Formats: sequence, C-alpha cells, structure tokens
Amino acid sequence: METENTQSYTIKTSAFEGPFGLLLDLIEKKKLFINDLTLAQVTEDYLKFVTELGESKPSDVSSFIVVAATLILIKSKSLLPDLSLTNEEEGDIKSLEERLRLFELFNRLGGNIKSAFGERIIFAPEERKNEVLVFLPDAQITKESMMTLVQDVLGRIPKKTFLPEVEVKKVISIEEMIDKLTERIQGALRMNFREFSGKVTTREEKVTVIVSFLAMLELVRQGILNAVQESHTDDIMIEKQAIQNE
Amino acid sequence: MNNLENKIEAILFWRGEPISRKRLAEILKVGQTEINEGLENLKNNLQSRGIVLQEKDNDITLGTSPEFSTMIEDLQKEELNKNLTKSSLETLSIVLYRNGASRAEIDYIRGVNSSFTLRALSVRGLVERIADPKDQRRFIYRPSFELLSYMGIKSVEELPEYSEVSNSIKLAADNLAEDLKKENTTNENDGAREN
Amino acid sequence: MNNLENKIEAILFWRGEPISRKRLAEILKVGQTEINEGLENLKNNLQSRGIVLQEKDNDITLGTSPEFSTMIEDLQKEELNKNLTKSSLETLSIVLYRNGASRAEIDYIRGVNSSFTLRALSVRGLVERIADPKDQRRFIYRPSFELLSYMGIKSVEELPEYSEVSNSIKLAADNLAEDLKKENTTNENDGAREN
Repeated sequence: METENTQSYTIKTSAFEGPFGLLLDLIEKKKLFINDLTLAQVTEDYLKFVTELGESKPSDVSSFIVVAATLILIKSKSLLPDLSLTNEEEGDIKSLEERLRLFELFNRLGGNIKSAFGERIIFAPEERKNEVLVFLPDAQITKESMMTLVQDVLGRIPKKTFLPEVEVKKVISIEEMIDKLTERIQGALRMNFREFSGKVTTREEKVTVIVSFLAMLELVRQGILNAVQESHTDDIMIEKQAIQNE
Repeated sequence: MNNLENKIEAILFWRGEPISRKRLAEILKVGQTEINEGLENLKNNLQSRGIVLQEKDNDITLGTSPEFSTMIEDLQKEELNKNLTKSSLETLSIVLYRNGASRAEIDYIRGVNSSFTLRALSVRGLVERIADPKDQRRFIYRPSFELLSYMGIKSVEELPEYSEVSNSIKLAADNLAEDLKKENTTNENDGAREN
Repeated sequence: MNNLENKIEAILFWRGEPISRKRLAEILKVGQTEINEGLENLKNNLQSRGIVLQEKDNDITLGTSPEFSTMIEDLQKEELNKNLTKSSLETLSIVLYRNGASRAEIDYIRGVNSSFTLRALSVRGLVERIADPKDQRRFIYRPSFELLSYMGIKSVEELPEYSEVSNSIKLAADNLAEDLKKENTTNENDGAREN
C-alpha cells in the first residue's frame, strides 16, 4: 500500500477556502471518492497542512481543528480496526462525510455560476433623467432625525471586519481535545498491539505508520499551542490599543 | 376582452423596479389567481421578444432579453464587476440553489465564517438580507434580481441542474437543520465541541 | 431570422428615454431602411399591448399604452405621496452629511445596495444625480437645494455635529472600500481567510 507514503505534499492555498475545501482538494488530487477509507488516506496531508497554517495564520486554524479531530478518529479506526468508537464518535464521522458531500455538491454547482456569471446579462432599465420636476419632502426629514439616522448607520458598521471570530477559550478546549485524542489512541495502541501481529513485514510498516502518525499529532498540538499563544498576544494588543484610545 | 396582462405590463414598465404580486393585485383590484394568470399570459406574450419577465419569490420585474447582453453592455458606461472569488462562488451557490439560506447554514456548509463574504455580496447587490419569517431574530440571505440578471436567468428554476439537485439539496437541508440545532445547543455550553 | 425589432425594443426599454432613428442605426450597424422596417414591425408587435412605441420627429421611445394613462398617473401620485421608508431616510442622511456621495460609498456604509433607494429620493427631488467630476462613468448624489431650504439650512455645514459625523463617514467609506477590495482580489490568490 503506497497510499501511506510520507512524501511531503505541497498544497496550493488558492485551491480552497476552509477545511472542507482543503479536504476535498486532497481527495480529488488523489482521484478518490468521499468515504471513510479515503478520508483516512488524506488525514496526514490534512494534518500537515493544518500545522503549517497554525504557524503562519494562527487565527485561521480553529475551523480546521474540529475536522482534524474527526479525521484522527477515522485514521485511528483504520489503523486499529478493533478500536471501538462511541456513538458520538460514529456520529461525528458520519456527519463529516455528509457535510463533505454537501460541500462538494455546492462547490460543483459553484462551477455553474462561475461559467454563467456575466455572460448573458439581463439588464434592468437605466435610471431615467428626472423628468418629473417636483419637490416632495417628508415631515420625517429634520436636522435632528438626519443626525440620529446617520449615527445609527455608522454605529452598525462592523467594528473590525477582519477580526477573527474565534474565541481563545474555544481553541484551548480544542487543544485539550487533541490531547485527549492522543491519549486515547496511545492507550488503544498499547491495548491492541497484538492485533497487528499479522505478517511481520506489514506489522513493521504499521508500527512505523502509527509512530509517525502520533508524531504528527504532536506537531498539530504544537501548532495549536502556537495559535493560542498568538491569539493571546493579539488580544493583549487590542486591549492596550483600546486603553490608549480612551 | 381581458387586458389584465397589458395592465400588468404597463405597470411593470412604468415602475422599472421589482414589484410584488400582492401589490399588483391591490393596484388592479383583482385576486391572486387573476394576477398569476395575467402574469402567465404576459410571459407568453414576451416569448421571443426584446424584453423578458423575471420572477423571484413573489416579486416580478422586466429586463432586457439576455441574448442582447453584449449589445447593451457596450452601450452602458458603467463598468461591470464580473469577478467572483472562491468564497463568493461557494456562498452564491448555496444562496441560489437553496433559494435563500441563513448565515448559520451557509457557515455550516462552507465550514468557515461567511459574514464578510455575505456583506461584500450584499454591497454588490447580489444577495438580499431579509428577516427570517420563521424566526425574526435571524436573517435569511436570498438571491437578488441583480444576481439572476448576471446569471442571465428569469427565475432560479432556470439555473443549470436546478431540478436535478433540488431534491437532494432539500433532503440535505433537513439533515443540516438537525445538525445545526445540535451544534447550537452544545456551543451554548462553553463554545467547545463534545468530547 | 430577423430580430432587429427585438434589439430595438431592448434598447428602447433599457434606455427609457427618446433616441433618434439615426442613433439606432448607428448602434445596430444597419441602414435607415432597416431601422424603419424594424420600427414598423415593433409597432405591430406592440399592438394591443401594455406598452407602445412613441414617435416625435425622428425620436423614438417606449411608453405605457395611452388607455392606461389614468391608472399610471394615479399610481405616480400615490407613489410620490407615500412616506419615505427607513432606508430612504437613512440614505438621505448619508447624502447630506457626506455632502454628495457616490452610490458605492453609500452601499459600503449601509452594507446593502442602494440603487432603488436613491432612485426614490431622486424622483422626489430630494437628491440630485450629477456626473462625478473625478470619474465621468460614475454618479454623485448630492442634496438638492430645495431639500436644504426645507430643512431650514443654507448649507450642510449647519447640520448638527456636521464636521465630526462627516469625517467619520468619510473614514468608514474609505476603510470599507479598502476591505472590500481585498475581498474581491486577494482572496483569489490566497485561499485562507485573512487576519
């Protein structure tokens, strides 16, 4: 089985937007269909990417992490067939596959939009020159009402459009989640080690795979730690600025 | 002699903007059924003509026939923005093929926060935000006439593959609503996912 | 298949203002004879319909059929005497405090497309549309003289807290335009969301 090759996989970020885009991209590059088997095959590439993302753009990581956790479950199950999953975990896996299929569908339909958009435009009539020369004010127009309204509008503008909408707390708990997952898999690995004693050659292969897989988890953990710390400093900077402005 | 469709045509032409079926019925002092019939007839009258009837939810408007797109485009001075980013495409395909979606649904399907993309699309006039009739605290983002116009279609049903995918989308939407409900209740606890 | 009359119809509908036969011939790259023929056919097409072809000297335009003129006049009156909507008033306040704003600026600030709203204000003589001196392809909407006198002010500077509000609008419009430009371009090269 050469699907587990560890050759580094370079990902062009242009190809996707979020976790599903990345996952779909990885699957399509390997010309696979979406199912738990193929998801297991792209898990390492996915984790590798998330780790890199964690280093360069910590605030973007969180949406990728939840998916990563489910992928790790899928991967673990494929490595340790006897690993019994809880109902919740099974549900997560099923839901990820469904969401990915749904995303794939809309992504494909997006192609229809891309190819038709602006090609055959239906035009609404142009704004006509004002022929009716009338002046019809409205009692609601006063100096005061205009001021109140304009201030309302200004108040509704999003404060900082690019502020990542991720709470640090959430990232920390996800980090904890990965810790738990790591423990869970290590535990299962010790318990199930005998299960691997099939053919010696494949056994060695499998052990190597699992070890590198766990190393990968560790990397991801580090990446998330990075994210958390960076978010902390971000936070502090924002607070400081706010104080200076007052 | 029934000239309801002519009256409708005159009103739509004069107005030059979308108008609701309800408002048409009010103006013309007839029932919904008559309005719908009149619109059907008008649609037939406009077949193979220079102008077309566009329909969206309960609103109607007139526009130039899409086959003359290049000609009109050359005539108009304003430059048209035909670029769509990857995130815009994803978001538009959800809004169009679902014929309206809440931000939570869009975020869930895309797996990323879509608020900024939605704002950009709304500023461009490609999506409209309305209060969700089922829940006034939420908003629904739905396709605008402008979006249909850029796609060169008279109604969402004319989207490529629309009838083929609309069933599976509806089905998926139900699962999605289920999932979203779950997600919301767990998120309320402490923002973390289960485990 | 001759669809010259359809093309003419599309142009006349889109333009909404009188246009000369000569100009039509130029646009459509055909001779006078063809134009006259096309117009004849269009006139026939429009018989017993809601819109008619109107000719004055050598200028052509589309209008609503005369039999509906009372209905349209009534509608017009009704339309003009309606109270302004919240979004119209909001848009007006931006036009006032910005002392002339492009549609794009207003759209950025309000987060939605304002074309219909601006049209409503302009029909009532509250705002004037002029070509942007900086870019002839764009328009600037500015408060009408009548509006200012109605509000009892000689210039916009007399509005409460004018300079403060005016500055924040300008700042906001610039920032938002900047952000949106990013969304429309950089996202293409850089799939992940920006910080």
